[in-house]
Order: sequence, then C-alpha cells, then structure tokens
Amino acid sequence: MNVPGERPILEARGLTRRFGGLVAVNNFSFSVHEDAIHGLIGPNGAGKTTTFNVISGFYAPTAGRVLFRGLDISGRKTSALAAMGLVRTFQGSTLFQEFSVLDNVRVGRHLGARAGFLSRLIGTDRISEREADAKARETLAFFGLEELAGEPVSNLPHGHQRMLGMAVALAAEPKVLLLDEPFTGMNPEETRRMMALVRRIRDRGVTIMLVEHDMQAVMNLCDIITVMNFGALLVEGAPEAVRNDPAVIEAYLGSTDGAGHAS
Amino acid sequence: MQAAGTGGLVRRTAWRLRLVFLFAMLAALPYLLSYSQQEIAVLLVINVLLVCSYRLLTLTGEWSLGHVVIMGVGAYASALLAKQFGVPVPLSMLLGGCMAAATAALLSFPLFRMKGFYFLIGSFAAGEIIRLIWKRFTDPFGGPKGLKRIDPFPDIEASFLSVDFYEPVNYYFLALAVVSVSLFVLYRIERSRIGLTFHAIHWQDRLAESVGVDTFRYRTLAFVIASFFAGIAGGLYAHYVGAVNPTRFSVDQMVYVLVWAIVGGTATFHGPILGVVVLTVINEIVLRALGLDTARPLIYGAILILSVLYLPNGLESLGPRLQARWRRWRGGPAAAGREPA
Amino acid sequence: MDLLWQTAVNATYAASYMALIAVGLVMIFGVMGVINFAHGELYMVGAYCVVFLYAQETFPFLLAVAAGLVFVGFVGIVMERTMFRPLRDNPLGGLIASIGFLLILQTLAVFGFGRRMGHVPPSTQGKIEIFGAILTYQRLFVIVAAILLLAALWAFLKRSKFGRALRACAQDAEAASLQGISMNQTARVAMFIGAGLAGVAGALTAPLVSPTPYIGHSIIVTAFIIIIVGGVGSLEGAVIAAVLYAFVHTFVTTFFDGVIANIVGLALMLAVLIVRPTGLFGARERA
Amino acid sequence: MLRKSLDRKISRRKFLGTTAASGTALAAMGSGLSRVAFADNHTIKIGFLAPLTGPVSAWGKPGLDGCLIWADWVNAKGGVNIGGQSYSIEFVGYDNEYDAAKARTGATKLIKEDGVKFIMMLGGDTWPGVEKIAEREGMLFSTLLPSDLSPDSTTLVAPCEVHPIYNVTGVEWLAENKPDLKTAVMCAQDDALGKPSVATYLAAFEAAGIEMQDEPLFFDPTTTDFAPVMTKLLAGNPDILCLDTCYADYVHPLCEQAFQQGYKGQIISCTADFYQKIIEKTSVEFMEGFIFQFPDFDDPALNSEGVNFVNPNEFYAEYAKRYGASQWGAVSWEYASIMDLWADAASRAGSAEPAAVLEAMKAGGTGKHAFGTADWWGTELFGIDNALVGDWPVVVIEGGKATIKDFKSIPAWWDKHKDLMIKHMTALGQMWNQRG
Repeated sequence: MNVPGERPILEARGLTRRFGGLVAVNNFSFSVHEDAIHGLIGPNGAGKTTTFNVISGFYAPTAGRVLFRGLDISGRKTSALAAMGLVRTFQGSTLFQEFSVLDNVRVGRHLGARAGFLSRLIGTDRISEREADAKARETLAFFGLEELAGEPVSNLPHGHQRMLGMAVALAAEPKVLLLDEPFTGMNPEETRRMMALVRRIRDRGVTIMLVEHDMQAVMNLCDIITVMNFGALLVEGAPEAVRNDPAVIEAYLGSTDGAGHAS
Repeated sequence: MQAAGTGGLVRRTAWRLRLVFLFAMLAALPYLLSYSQQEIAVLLVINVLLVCSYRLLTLTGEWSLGHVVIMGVGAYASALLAKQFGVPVPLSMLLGGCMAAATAALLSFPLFRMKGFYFLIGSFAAGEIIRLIWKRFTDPFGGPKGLKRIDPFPDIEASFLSVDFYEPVNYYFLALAVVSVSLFVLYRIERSRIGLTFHAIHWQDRLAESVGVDTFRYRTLAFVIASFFAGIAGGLYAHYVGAVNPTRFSVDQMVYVLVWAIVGGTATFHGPILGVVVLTVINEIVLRALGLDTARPLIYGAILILSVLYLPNGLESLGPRLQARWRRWRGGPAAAGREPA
Repeated sequence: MDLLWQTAVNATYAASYMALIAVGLVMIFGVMGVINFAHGELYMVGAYCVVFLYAQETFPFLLAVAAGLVFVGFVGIVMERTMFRPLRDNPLGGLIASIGFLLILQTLAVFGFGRRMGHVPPSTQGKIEIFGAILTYQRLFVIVAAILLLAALWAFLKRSKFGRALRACAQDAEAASLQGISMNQTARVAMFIGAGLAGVAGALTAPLVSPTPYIGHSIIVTAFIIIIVGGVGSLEGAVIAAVLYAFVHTFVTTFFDGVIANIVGLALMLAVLIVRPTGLFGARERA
Repeated sequence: MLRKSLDRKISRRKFLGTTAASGTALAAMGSGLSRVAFADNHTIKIGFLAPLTGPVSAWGKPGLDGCLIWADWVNAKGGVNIGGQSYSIEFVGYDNEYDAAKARTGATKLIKEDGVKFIMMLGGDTWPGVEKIAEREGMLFSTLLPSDLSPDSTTLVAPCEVHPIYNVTGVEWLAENKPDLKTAVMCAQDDALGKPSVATYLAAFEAAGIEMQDEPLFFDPTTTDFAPVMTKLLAGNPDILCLDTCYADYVHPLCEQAFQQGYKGQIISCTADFYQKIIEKTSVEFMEGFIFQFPDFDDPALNSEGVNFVNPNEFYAEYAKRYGASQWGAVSWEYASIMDLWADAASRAGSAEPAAVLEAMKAGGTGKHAFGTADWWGTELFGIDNALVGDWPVVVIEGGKATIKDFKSIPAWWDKHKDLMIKHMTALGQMWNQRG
C-alpha cells in the first residue's frame, strides 16, 4: 500500500456555507494529502454533499477558503478547477446518455485535445483528435470497457455506467479525483471490483477523495477518514481509530439510517 | 462519429454521390420554376440559413426568441454600411454578420446568466429592446418605416460575363453559394469537437463542467456563431428585398423560425431544412394555388398542430419511419420478427 | 393633484385586467409547463363572446360575461385535451401547437365577425367620483370582478384539496402523481381556470376596447412582460407585477407619453432580468 | 367571392404542376402559365396586391371586395371600351401579408404570370419591396399611402387617398365656422400613418391661428387602454381635441374616454368609422359637431355634379348587402374609385398598356378624382407630381348623422400655407428626401 505524502494537496480552511438561514457547512477544515485515498463520511444531512459541491466549485463558500496545492481556489468555476487538475464525478449514472461510450470519454478529453477554432473547421485538429481518441480508448481499456466503445450508453448495465462515469473523469487527467458515492447501489461483488479500481487509479498518481455511505467500503479502502456531523468536523483519523470513536458511534446511532452501516 | 474501414469508404462515396446529385438538382431547380416561384426559392434559401443557424444555437439546449432580431441586426448593419458609408455590398454583408455576432457576444453576458425557459424569455426581452431602438432612433435606423432603397448586390459587368442580381435566378445562385458555404461551415462545426461539446452541454452541463468545459464560453460561442450566420442571412435578405423595417423582425416572424425548426425536427442537421422547405411550399405555393384566400392561416395552423401531434420528432423522423415500414413490408413477417420493434 | 389621483384610478383598472390575464398565463405555464402563445387569442374570444351574446343577441351583460368565462374555459379544456395532454413531455411542441391554435382562432373570428372591429355598447354609462377622480361603472365592474375572481381563486387554491393538488403539480408533476393526484384532472381544471380568466378579462373589457380578431397580439406582449417581471411560476408575482407594470405604464403615459411608457416597461423587464433572472417572485433554484 | 374567381383561374393541371415533384410537370406549368394569362383576349386583368390576411388586412380585403362589385357592374355593362373593343375586367388578388418580400413575389407573379395591366396596392411597408420591379417592368402601380411617392418611382401614383394632406380642409372649415375655438391638443399612434398626419394637423392649426396646448402625445400601436392618454390630453381644458389619423379601434375608446372624463368641447379627427357606434357609447349631444373627412356613401351630397365616383349610394348599398355594413370602410370605395380613374384613362388612351394609361391619366395635369376634378401635384412634398389632389369633403356629425358640409380645396390651402406644412413635415422627418 502506498503511503500518503506529507504535503496537503487539497485543503479546506474554516469552510462555511449557508442557504438562507440554514447553515449546511459550518467552519469546517480538513486537508487531503497527496496520493491518499481520503474518505468523507457522516450521517445524512451532515453536509457532505454541500462540502463536495463547494470544493468542486458548484457553490461558492459563504466563508472560509479552499486551497489546492496551496492556491486559493474558493469560488472558482468548476471548469477552471478541472483545468487545474481537480475533477469530480457524480452520483448514479450521470453520463451523456445520448452519446456512445467512446464519445463520453472523448468529452472527458476536453482539456487535453486543444485546437483553435479555425483548425477545427478545416480539420487540422486531426492530430490532437487522434491523440485524444487514443487516450480515450486507453482509458476505456483501463476500465475494461474497450469492447463497448461503440455502444450507446443507454445499452450499458448499471455497473458499467458507473465505471464509465469514472472513466470520463479520469480522461481529464486529474491530480485529485473527487468521487461522489461511488459504491452506492452496488452489490458486494461490484463494490469489490470498484474498490480495486479506485486503488489502481490512486496508483497512477491520482489523489482521491470520496464521499460514501457504505461504511464497509470506506473502512477498507481509505487511508484516512474525516467524519462530519451537523456541518462541522467530528473526528478525523485512520479507519481503525474512527471506527471505534465513541463520538462517531453516537452520531451514527443518533441518526436513523446510518446505524446499520456503522456497526 | 468516425467512419472507419472500407465500409466507411463506401458510405463516404455514396454520400458524396448523393451530394453531387443534390447540387445538380438545386442548380436545375430555378429553371423548372415559374418566375414568382424563383422569388420564393430565393427567400427559402435565405430562410434555410436562418433556421440552420438557429439549430446550432439549440445544440447547447438553449432556445432563443431573439434570433430573427439578430438577423435584423445583420440586415440593418449591412444596409446602413452600404447606404451611409458606401461599403461595397459583399463586404457589408460580411460586416453585418460580424455585427450580429458582436451583438450576440454582448448580449451573452446578461442572457447566459439564465438557462432554459428563462433564457427563452430573456432573449425575447433583449430582442424587443433592440427593435425599440430601431423604432426610436429614426436617425439612422429610419424609425417604424425602416430603411428602403438599400443598395442591391452589385451587378457583374465583365466582357465575357454579365450577371444582374435583380433577376431572382441569379440571386438564387448567389444565395445558394453563400448558404452552401455557410451550411458546410455549420456542419463542420457540429461534426468537430466543438459540436460534441455543444451536445455535451445540452445533455449534462454539470458533467461537462466537471471535465473542464467552460459552459458559459461554449454557450456564448454557439450564440455568436449562430448569430453570425443569422446576420449573413439578414444581409442576403436586405440587399435582395431592398427594404427592412422593425416589424419584419418581430416576434411574429420569430415564431415562424421556431415552427420550421420544431416541425422539421432538430435532432439532425437536415431536419430544420425539411421543416422550412415543406412548410414554405405548403404555405406559399400549395395553399395559395388552392385559392384558399383568407382561410390560409387556419389551414396552416391546423397543419402545425397535426404535425407536432403526429410527428413529435419532426419531419426528419418520417424518413426512417417509412424506411422501417418498407423494410418490414418487403421482408415479410419472418423478417419483421427478427427486427426489434 | 387631481391628475395624480385620476391617474392612480386609471392604473387600478389597467392593473385589474392585466392581472387576470397574467395569472391565467402563469397558471397554465405552472401546471402544464407550456407557454400558451394563444393566450391573447383566448382574451379575444372572450371579448367576442360579449360581442355576440350582449351586443348582437342582447342578453344581459353579466350573463354574457359569465358565458365568456365558461366558454373560453371550455376552449381551454379542448386545448388541454387535444394538444397539451398528448404533448405533455414536449413543451416546445406545446408551444408550436398553441401557435397553430392562435392562427385558427384568429381566422375563425374573421369568418364569424369580419376583420373590422366588433362593437359593444356600454352596459351602463353611469360613473362615480372618488375624491374628484372619475371612475365609470364599466371600469369599476372590471376592478371589482378582478378582485373577486382573484380572491376566489386564492381561496380555492389555499383551502381546497384541489388547490393543493394544483400547487403540487405545479411544483413537481412526478411527485404529485406518486401521491395519487391525477395529473389529467388537475391539468384540465388549471386550463379551465387559466383560459377562463383570459376569457373573462376579454369579456369584461370588451365594451372598453374595440375587439378585433388580431387584438391578442397586443395582449400577449404585455402579459409576457408582466410574467417575466413577476417570475414565471408565481401567481402572486403575476398579480404584483401586473399592478407594478400598470402603475408605471399609466403614470409614464400620463406624464410623458405612451411610447416612452413602453420603453420604460421594457427597461423594467430588462432590469429585473439582469438583477434577478427568475423574476421578482420566481423560485431561485429553477434558473 | 374572391374564392370563386380564383377557383376559376386555377386549373387542375396548374395546381398539380405546382405541387408535383416531377420536373417535367413544373416545366409544363411554366410554359402553361403564359397561355393561361392571355387565353382570353377580351379580358383585362388587374392586380390587387395588398394584405388579405393578418392584422393589416382590414386595409386590403374590404378594398378587394369593393373592386369585385366594381368589376361586376362594369362587366355587366359590357366592360371597358378600349380602342373600339370592349374588355371585361378581372381582378387577381395576391395576399402580401403586409410584408415587403411577399409583395415582391406577388408583384412578379401578377406581372409575369397573370399578365395584369395595372396593380393596386395599399403601399406602406410593402412598397419598397416592389419599387424596383415597378421601375424595371414599367408597370403602373397605385398606392393609398402617398408617402410612398418619390421621384425615383415614376410609375407609382396616389390617385385617390392623399392622406394626410386633406386633413387641412377639416381644420380650415373649423376655423372659419367656429373662430372662437383657440386651443388644441392631439394624440396619435407612433407609426407611419400617425407621424405625417401629426405634421399636417400642426401646420393646419398654425395656419388657422389655433394654438397647441402641449406637444402631440404619441402612443404605441399596441395600446388598448386609452384612459391615461385622455386624462393627459384633457388636463389643460382644451377647446379642440384632435384625434389625428387614429385607427377606428383607437378612435372609439378615445371618444368613449373623452365622454366619460367629462369633455364637452370640439373633436376633430381624420376618420370616424362606425360613428353611430361611438354615439351609442357616448351620446348624440357629445358627438354633435364632430368633424372628420370621410363621408357616408349614402350621403345625397355625393350625387352632386362634381363628384366622379359612380353611383356612390348604390355602391354602398350593394357592399352592405354582400359583405355587411360592419365591414365597410374608406378602403371599400377607394380602390374602386382608382379603377374608375384607370378605366377612364385606358379608354382615352385606347390601350391598356401601363405607359399609355399613365400618360392618359396625367394628361393635362388634371384627373377625375372621386371627389371632383383634381390636379396632379406633389413635387414639393413628395418630389413628384403623382398625387391627385383637389377638393376633399368636410364631414360633420349633426343630429347623429354624418353630413358633408363642404368640399374644400386642398391646392388652395397649399398655395397659402405650404411653408408651414414643409416646416412641420421636415421637423418630423416626413419629407420625401428625409425618408430612409
């Protein structure tokens, strides 16, 4: 197993997000280290998804900062963050359902396949496009989807769609990959395969942060886990420490649905 | 998206043959038409560009009610440049297109704060304001009466060739040339990564954002490109008819563009073209020839309703549907069983 | 001072009929998700109901107005059943269908009543003076009817089971159908109310305007501006925007002129769109 | 009616040719058309190119209806005698939807495919699309909007409607008969008809020594509520309320509002279509003395010697019988009166060819206008003498009935006050050399 680097690659400092009177995230800080697989968990309504949305640029923070490689990125657009190497995935099968599998990943290569407007018109973007295609196929191969390149997405089974979602993100060559509930709705076999994939992605030098409900998977996969409750930091530490932390147990027992997962 | 192998080569050759055939037809067309039908053909060709440029904008999922006003910006700009500053007409048309594109670029700042339905009404508001400016500032826009006696496209007077663009046949070929080049450009854009990105924004803008697509920039790009070609269509119109006025670019006219696009269908490149051609032929030739007189709008309205009810995916879906039915009929019950319904 | 007060009375009338039209338009949009381009023509049909029943057949005015409401309401139901229901998942198709319907209504009006204006004699020439401002009974009818109808609608939507169903469908059609609310039934009622309000506005104002088969165009443009200012999904917003627009437009017309009033109206719309794209009372999240 | 006449023209073959995809069918039709056009040597076709559907159709369709009566009457009498041969007249309508491009297409069709000898238009927005064709083909055109006239178009005439210049006659009559009325206010819709009319009234008021209390009030053509407009106009208690050239659907609510807001003074307007209905909305007393410019066609004064319109009373009765009195308007007789002028000119020319007819029309610088012999005039205002201007009736409502009080001479007014007219027209940008 890789040992996470010492340098934090992604940090939140005093992050706060309000919606009207509701405080979804309250003075929340954490740091993700390079090459880590970092889990963010918490009972329902703890503010995980909001945190994710703030980090990925969908919402601007009400207060506090997000740092990426030491640079303040709070409030920047999602697309700008992707260009810096911070890419997120979405829950479920959020894909370009009307496209072929290959075209989905080709969109993921958006940043890599640069060409001017004119060269697109007259077709001199062929070189960069061929390269992008090759990269896209390579990414598909990484997920074992190369055979399905020509298929329309809607023909894919659910599990494959989830992998394709990750392929699209990976095609953007992220430094940090934010995974939004990658295991939700999977059976144990699928979960096991997905976990192996996440590790392999990390082994390619991609730092991973994930939000997840499936405690089993998080405990087995993550190097470090941050637990949120009521929009704030509850506990942070290695899986073992977190699992046995009384505050965590209480938080999960206190919420109706989290209890089963925590045990 | 990419054709590969020998199958691709065959397909490409067939496609090219079809294109050659199409152009031969288009070239022969005016000689088969009466004089007034040639006039209709000129306007039709211009409207094809208008509706195709509109489709490019809709690729990103945004529907505008201001496209005809943008066409008007091109028409007014080209007319004024020619009239007031003596800019030669072909150049003024190009500049008219640029002016339309620049207007779109400017408008994109307030408009692309909105999406979907709000963009639709926002574009309506922006268009109404532009029209009000034309009405209000009689100098230089001519007020409610607009501009007339707009310089025509200059005649070609060479020793071996003399082309008078007042003749609809000649203007038809001019418009056909301009529109063909424009459509080719629009087609290339859609087939390139830019088009892929437009589609991506349409279907999942957040996912596109997450892999680095600046959706605001791409929406603006679609809007600017669409507006440029709408402006060119406006220039072609202004220098053909010789007059423009604010009423010509009102929301009533925009409704027609919307109707052409939706009745034709916007899933394919040729859908809106089918829409504008079929509806124009019905309204301007068939219904007039039937002597329906004042009942014309009623029949036209009924056709619109029936077509969206029974061809919800547009006229473009009619071809494949008929093809499937033909194949089933020809293949008999056995073949029909094999094909998924 | 007198002029100010008279202008305020004028504006109140304008606000009343504009509110009826705009609320109807919002209602149809809210439940069906369709922009009803034929809304101005529904107003026109309402006006011609009065031309026919009251001016030509000499039925009592109020009866003709009531008939206008009911008849146009049924026209709305016909639109729902034949066009908007089959096109529920196709809002642009619905838009095109409403454009087709608009052309049909215009042509039918020309066939039935000619292309020149219709005539409606006033039902009464009485008038009252309110602190020196003149208000004719004819206009007072419109104001009172608008207040009563909108109040009744408000009560209906707040109190009845149907009102809840209507609001549920407007917010989330899918969730509503899961709760056992019949989408068809709700849409039918919404369409009846929305169209009926446009019809009753046309019927009530028929003696005050000169209805022509093409009057719908003037109506829909104004109604559009109002619902944009008010926020497209909000009934309350439509009413408040109608009042706001009517006052601004009337005061500017009186103290400057009518063309400037239109410019100010459009500028108001643009300002709202730039500051708050979803309108003054529209839901934020939909943008 | 029109449908019937169109049906006759469209042979089944032609329709099939139009729609069939087959190129040969289309080609056959192309050559077939010229045969259709000249099939009958004893019929002359006249084009009617105006809006027949849509919001502006009220300015076109009733005119075509009137022309059909005109044609029936003339043809019943054996037609028009041209060069010793009688020709029946047939109207060919084309709906231009008040759009310049469709007008262009229509003009082309009427000239090249129907072989018409003369085309009547409403003009306005549609004329610029046709201008070039008129010039190229040398076709004779008429318009109801003299502001279309310009020295560039020598074959366009305005032989009936000389809007808005005749409005001066009403003001002149008012000043002569009610000299104690000294102040006026005015409103108009902001469009191509309203603006030149405002300039005309301003000039006429100034010439008559009547003072404007305020700037003219412009309103948008989409206005439906006229209470604020009237509140503003009446704020200063004017002697005279001028409704300019407001359309009928504005004049009615404007009068109703003036009545309701307690106005008791003089009203002057260009038109007062369906004034009986205005009286229903107001009162006979309120409308007493209302001055406007368009007589009832059952007015006995129209049977006087000088009036050239043939059988005005019977014409109106026939129109009301066929189409209903509620569809009658100025355009109902105006196009027909142009046909009188054309038929007269064609007879004198001995030819239906446009150039010959135009020459005969303008011969001697005078022509038979509907309301009497008139002069070809207009150089100073339109840049060309192609408007037929003479006497125009001043109509006053008396005891609930419109009555022609006088025929007043427009040229006589012009000779005295033309500087004023040019001044106000220039100020509003309405001179022919100021138009875009």
